[in-house]
Amino acid sequence: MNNILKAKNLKALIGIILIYVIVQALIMVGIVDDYYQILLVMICLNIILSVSLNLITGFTGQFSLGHAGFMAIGAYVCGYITVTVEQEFSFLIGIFAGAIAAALVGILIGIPTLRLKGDYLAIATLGMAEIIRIIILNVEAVGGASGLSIPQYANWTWVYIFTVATIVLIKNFINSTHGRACISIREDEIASEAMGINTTRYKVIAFAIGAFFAGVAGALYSLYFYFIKPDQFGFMKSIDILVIVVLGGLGNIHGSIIASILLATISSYLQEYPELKMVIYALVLIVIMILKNKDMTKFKKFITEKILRRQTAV
Amino acid sequence: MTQFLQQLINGISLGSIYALIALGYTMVYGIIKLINFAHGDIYMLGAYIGFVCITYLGLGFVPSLIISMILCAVLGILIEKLAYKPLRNAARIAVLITAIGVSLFLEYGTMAIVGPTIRTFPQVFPQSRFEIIDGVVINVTQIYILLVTIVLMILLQYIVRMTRMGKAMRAVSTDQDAARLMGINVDRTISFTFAIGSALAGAAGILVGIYYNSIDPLMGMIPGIKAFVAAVLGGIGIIPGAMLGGISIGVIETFVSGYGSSLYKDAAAYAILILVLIVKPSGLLGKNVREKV
Amino acid sequence: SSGGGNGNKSTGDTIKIGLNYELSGGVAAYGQSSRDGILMAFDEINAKGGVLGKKIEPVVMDNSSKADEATSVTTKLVNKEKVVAVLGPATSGAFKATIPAATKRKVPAISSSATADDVTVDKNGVKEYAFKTCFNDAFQGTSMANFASKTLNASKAVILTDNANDYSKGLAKSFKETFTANGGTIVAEEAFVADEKDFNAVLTKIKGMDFDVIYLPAYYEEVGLIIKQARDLGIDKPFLGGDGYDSPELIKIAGASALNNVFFSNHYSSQDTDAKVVEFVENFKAKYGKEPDAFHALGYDLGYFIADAIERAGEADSVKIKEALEQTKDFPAITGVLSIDENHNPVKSITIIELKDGVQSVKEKIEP
Amino acid sequence: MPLLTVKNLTKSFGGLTAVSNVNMNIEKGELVGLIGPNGAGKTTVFNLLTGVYVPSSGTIELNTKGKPVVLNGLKPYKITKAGIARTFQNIRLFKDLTVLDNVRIAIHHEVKYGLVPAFFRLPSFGREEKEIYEKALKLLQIFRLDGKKDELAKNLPYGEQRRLEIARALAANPDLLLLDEPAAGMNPNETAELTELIEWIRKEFNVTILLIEHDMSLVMKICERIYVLDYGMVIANGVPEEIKKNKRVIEAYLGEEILNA
Amino acid sequence: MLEIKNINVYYGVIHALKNISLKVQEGEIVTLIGANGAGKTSTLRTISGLVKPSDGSILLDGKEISGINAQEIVKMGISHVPEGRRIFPDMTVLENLELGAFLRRDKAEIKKDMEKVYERFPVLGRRRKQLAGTLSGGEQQMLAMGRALMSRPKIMLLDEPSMGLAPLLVKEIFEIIQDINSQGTTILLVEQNANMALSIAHRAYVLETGSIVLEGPAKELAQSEDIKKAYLGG
Ligand SMILES: Nc1ncnc2c1ncn2[C@@H]1O[C@H](COP(=O)(O)OP(=O)(O)OP(=O)(O)O)[C@@H](O)[C@H]1O
Ligand SMILES: Nc1ncnc2c1ncn2[C@@H]1O[C@H](COP(=O)(O)OP(=O)(O)OP(=O)(O)O)[C@@H](O)[C@H]1O
Ligand SMILES: [Mg+2]
Ligand SMILES: [Mg+2]
Repeated sequence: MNNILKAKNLKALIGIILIYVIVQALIMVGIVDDYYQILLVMICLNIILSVSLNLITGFTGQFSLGHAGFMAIGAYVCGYITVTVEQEFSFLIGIFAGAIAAALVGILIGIPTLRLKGDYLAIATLGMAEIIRIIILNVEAVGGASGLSIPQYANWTWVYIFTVATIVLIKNFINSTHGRACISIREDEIASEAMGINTTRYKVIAFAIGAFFAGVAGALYSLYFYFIKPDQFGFMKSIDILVIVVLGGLGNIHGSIIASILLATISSYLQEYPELKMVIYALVLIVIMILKNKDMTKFKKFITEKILRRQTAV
Repeated sequence: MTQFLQQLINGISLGSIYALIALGYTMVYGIIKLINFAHGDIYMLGAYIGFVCITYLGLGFVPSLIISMILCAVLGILIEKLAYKPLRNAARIAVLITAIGVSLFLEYGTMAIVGPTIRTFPQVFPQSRFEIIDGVVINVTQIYILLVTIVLMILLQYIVRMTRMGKAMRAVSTDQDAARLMGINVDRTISFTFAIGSALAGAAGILVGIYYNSIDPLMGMIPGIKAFVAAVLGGIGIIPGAMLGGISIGVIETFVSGYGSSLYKDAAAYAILILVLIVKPSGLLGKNVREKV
Repeated sequence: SSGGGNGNKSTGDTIKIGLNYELSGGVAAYGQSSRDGILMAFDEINAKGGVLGKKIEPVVMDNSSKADEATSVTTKLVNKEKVVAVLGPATSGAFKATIPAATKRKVPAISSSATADDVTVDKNGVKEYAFKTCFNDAFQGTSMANFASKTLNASKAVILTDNANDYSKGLAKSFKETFTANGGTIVAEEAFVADEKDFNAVLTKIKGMDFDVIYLPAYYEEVGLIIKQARDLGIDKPFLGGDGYDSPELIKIAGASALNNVFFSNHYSSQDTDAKVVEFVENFKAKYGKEPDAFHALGYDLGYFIADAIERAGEADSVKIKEALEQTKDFPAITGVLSIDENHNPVKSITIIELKDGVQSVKEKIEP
Repeated sequence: MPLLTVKNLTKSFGGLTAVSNVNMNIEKGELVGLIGPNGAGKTTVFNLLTGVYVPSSGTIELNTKGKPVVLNGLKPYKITKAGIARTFQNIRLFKDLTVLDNVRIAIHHEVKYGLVPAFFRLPSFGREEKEIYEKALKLLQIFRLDGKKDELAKNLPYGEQRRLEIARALAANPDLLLLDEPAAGMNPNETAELTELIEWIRKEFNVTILLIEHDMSLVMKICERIYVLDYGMVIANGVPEEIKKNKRVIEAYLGEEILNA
Repeated sequence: MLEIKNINVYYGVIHALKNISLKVQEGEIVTLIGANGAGKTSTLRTISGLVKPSDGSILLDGKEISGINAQEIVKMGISHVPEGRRIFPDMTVLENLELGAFLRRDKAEIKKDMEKVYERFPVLGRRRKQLAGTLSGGEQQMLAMGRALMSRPKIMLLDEPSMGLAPLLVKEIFEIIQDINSQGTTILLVEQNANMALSIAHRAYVLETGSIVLEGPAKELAQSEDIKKAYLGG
């Protein structure tokens, strides 16, 4: 078993490095220009956000509509530190400070609210994110409504490193006994508790880890896009992340990655159709959701009828 | 004291608007457990339909109201059939995402047709206001809205509790298959629910359009969320809860603005919501059912 | 193509100009209005033969009212579309977020409505490729504060701002500084958040205070509702504001009877009898079927403004255009004659407009 | 000293007293039945023992290592750690997880490695995961489920789901195992098989078992002692022979004397 | 009266019913026995229209009913007491019974039928106003049967009515089934408790992994050694 794991790990490692080398080469020859780099960074940030939300909502089953709130904390704490400290690599301190601050807030808010179920939890987390945003809006030290400008420290390489780290760490977590404990809460909270799992603790852990990486994404966002404003972290941002998670599949990390790429690509194409952009986006969303639900059973039936039958014939 | 009374009136009238929208929200939720994000946008369309009726067709208030309610009901049924029905057996969160899609579609579809700028509603009611006691004023439209909300709440409660259709709705809400076995047409019942919920949104749209006399394609977003919050605060799925939740949010916001800082009124409303949920996890009027094991 | 670079040149038979606007999302109304104004100007210019003998080819993209998308759009416009200038976004935050991308490519970015004082300058000095054609927030706030103290003899003011809006907060800040410097007191600073419709709570609170004027720097959507609701509650003190009031919708929302004792600072008056203004208003109505608001007018001017700079640059070369922009002197816009100062801000006169039963009249004109 | 001592256990829901003044002792190694009419409060007793409900009054003591631990008011997971595991009246497996994972989750509380080794796959992670895997596999082999370890629990036939639920409960290493109607929905043949399995488990795992069941063929055959509940109260307690003949039990529950079950 | 011909049912990839055919004559009690997952519930759900067969036909009094919606099938006289009772827990006993008569408009007759149900199940009569969810298991089973009777069915489909019931109640339920049958309602009964089912049924079918493997008079099957070995624990 261990050997298989290692072979798989090696393959993944080669893949990760290969992607980086290829992109870097394309940047060098100018095929990937500034614009594509922004697109890549957006995709990576969405991956971090959706994978971390997937841990909370997809794996642990806690419906959260407040991910943008954690992102905001990461972005602002990091931005503020980077601007005030102004030393080389202060931005790295900023990223970790932002992530830890987000995780702390996650724990603080998670302990009382995670008793709530389903839609009630969703609305409580939405409220929490709004409270965070409103507080930031009123803190003049970080610019309030007019926003905060930050030197651009992060580049595509940094963002890529953090994205890979996020995916690897969260995957490792999920495939451990702690991850299984989280998943069991999603499956059946009562049974999970009866099997000896401290469900409150694991919900808070999942929430904190999710918040931590949302904080990382927020921090990187502030460092790459060098300008942050409270309204970038509103309710719709949380929804955007949730859309990616559901589109890619709850509890499916690869799905989140693919959906991040897909949605970023779609919306970059749509920039050129300003008037109908959102209408098309909305339609695409509805149609994908319907097809996703519908064709699965048909698809499976197709496989059994066409492929399995063929097997028996052979 | 004068100021306190005036603020109370302000709070109740703002709250009755939230309640009016929350009624439809809660009703749809109560039956199919769907947070219908598009509800706020149907409210917006209700306002636009009313606007067209009054401004371009020159109709009076009552016919405009009826047309708006009917068209919204039809639209509600259509949305349900096209977007939600194919997902009847899907995970609830998937339907939620579809509802968000529908919401965006309505918002930006409307924007593509009428443009993003606001339109102003003509004055249909006389702009009269009473001075109840010295310095405390109340607007006629405010009274209308409050009355309409109360009447609709009672009517809805009657429909759901007393009528045959209401029984069917409740049966469908607990167990669709069992309801089918009773001979209940589940699809029709759900359509009916959407029709009523959307008609309510339409009514709300036109009333609020008249009250504030400015409408725009994104006007449904914030009241939609506030109404949702109100419904949850009162206990989602419970009709009087929507009323209670709506009025509470309105009064909280008003008093926080009036006596504290208006900067934190939304934050205060959310904070109170969270506090209430921590004490009563299923809202003010919600029953605290623990799953029977 | 080479990254970074020495600016973009239009070598074909058209001149590409990028438009990066808020066409969807929360402030789509401002973005779409600006775009309509600009496109109208371009149409007129192209109809008259274009610039340097070439037609202007606008490349319009949507930034969804999001700052990061705005960055991405400008990057796309300067790198992929190779435009020689980017117009927009309309709001200060989004505009700020695009400037580094434009600067890196040496392409000028110009906004006709990003009013924040610091969009074109920061602590490192003037941003080489950023320009704006609208007032600084400070200029409007100061002018109105002086008007309040000197013309209206007010000594006590209430400030009511849109807390989520940096334009509103910027104006309020400078109003407060000047008003208190003039010896006045700020009785209270209240706030609301855009997109609300019910302001009775905060107005009831204000009603109970002792003051001479209310300074309400905000956009007409909220201003209309606030003034209407204030008058309904029995507040009849003067309302003062800025160019955000300038829209034909204001009178429809608030109702003519509420719009008395209202003053605001503006670039021009749409009731102006100046032939150019009259012609613009008429052409606009013919084209779009409605009356223009401030964003339309400012956008329209921006269209001519960039064309003028290209003409003077003598070549559709972004670096040269930037140089020409810096040289702008006494450009005759319909929203007032303007020159560009060393901070890439416009120097133009401000007009104070009074509303009587909703009808505009020029109360004062203040030269910079 | 008994393994489990229940004193004056009471639970009310609003006006209804579902369990009222129940006293119960279970010795180590016993196999005890809990029977009674529908709604008598049997499942509620289980829910009280496992912390799903908090008792209105009374005490529950578990005595595993010579020192009694008071269980009332403890969270379910703590009770599981203290040594009680259960199955549910309506099967509550982790339906969308594999058979293997169902069992591995129940081993969770024995795992010592923390979050950091999990994130970074430190050696302790690998070592312990291997142990968990082997332990789970052994259990599955015992229950003849090892061949299906990678199937989703929901795809197992009903009987195997019941077995998996018991295996999962045993994975939590209990001293006391609570089974709630393990034979429900089984035909007489399957029930007979299950009866044997339960007896065998007791020996093999050295656990004490308390079981609720309406199928008298199973109860009378393997239970050494039986408690009978009616309206939340213990109306009888004794060996099967006594219970079968008890008038009150016959009246309230059995309907007629069962002579040869 | 009810005839099923060669139906097949799939749940996604699972082939749950394979070419099932069976018949129920007027006035009969027919029982369907089989191990867990054999497809008993699926058969009933297919008859009452909750599941659509991929092919085959279902005839009620010679009329094709496969493909018709569940609510229409109720109208035609089939009523289904589902596995797990599926009463409406948040409604009162009375409201549950009213829903049973949802399709009927004859108020007076409904009232009469309701009295009959109360007569047959006196517990329900005493608990009219109680929320159904708070009834005990046996009471809920009675409510489910009473509710099904309210539609005045010609034929009743019962899915494991004795599951989870105390021995006393098991006996009672089977007596009630016989009684309902003797008053003219045809019954198709699915049971795990094969002993009891065979003892009251006229005819029986044995289902194994989706196919019918045996059929015949109930008395005969009860004597069959194979059946005894496989299902009767003997
Ligand atoms: N959470 C709850 N809220 C209200 N009443 C409850 C709750 N849980 C159980 N009850 C009631 O307590 C009583 C005992 O229920 P319990 O489930 O313990 O019965 P039981 O003996 O297990 O019956 P069965 O053999 O039918 O499973 C019943 O009347 C039941 O309705
Ligand atoms: N909704 C469903 N989706 C997928 N598979 C299903 C579904 N319902 C039943 N099945 C499968 O179809 C087969 C037949 O199930 P069915 O419920 O009809 O059996 P049954 O004879 O009633 O069993 P039991 O005695 O357990 O009630 C089983 O393999 C079951 O797992
Ligand atoms: Mg029980
Ligand atoms: Mg079954």
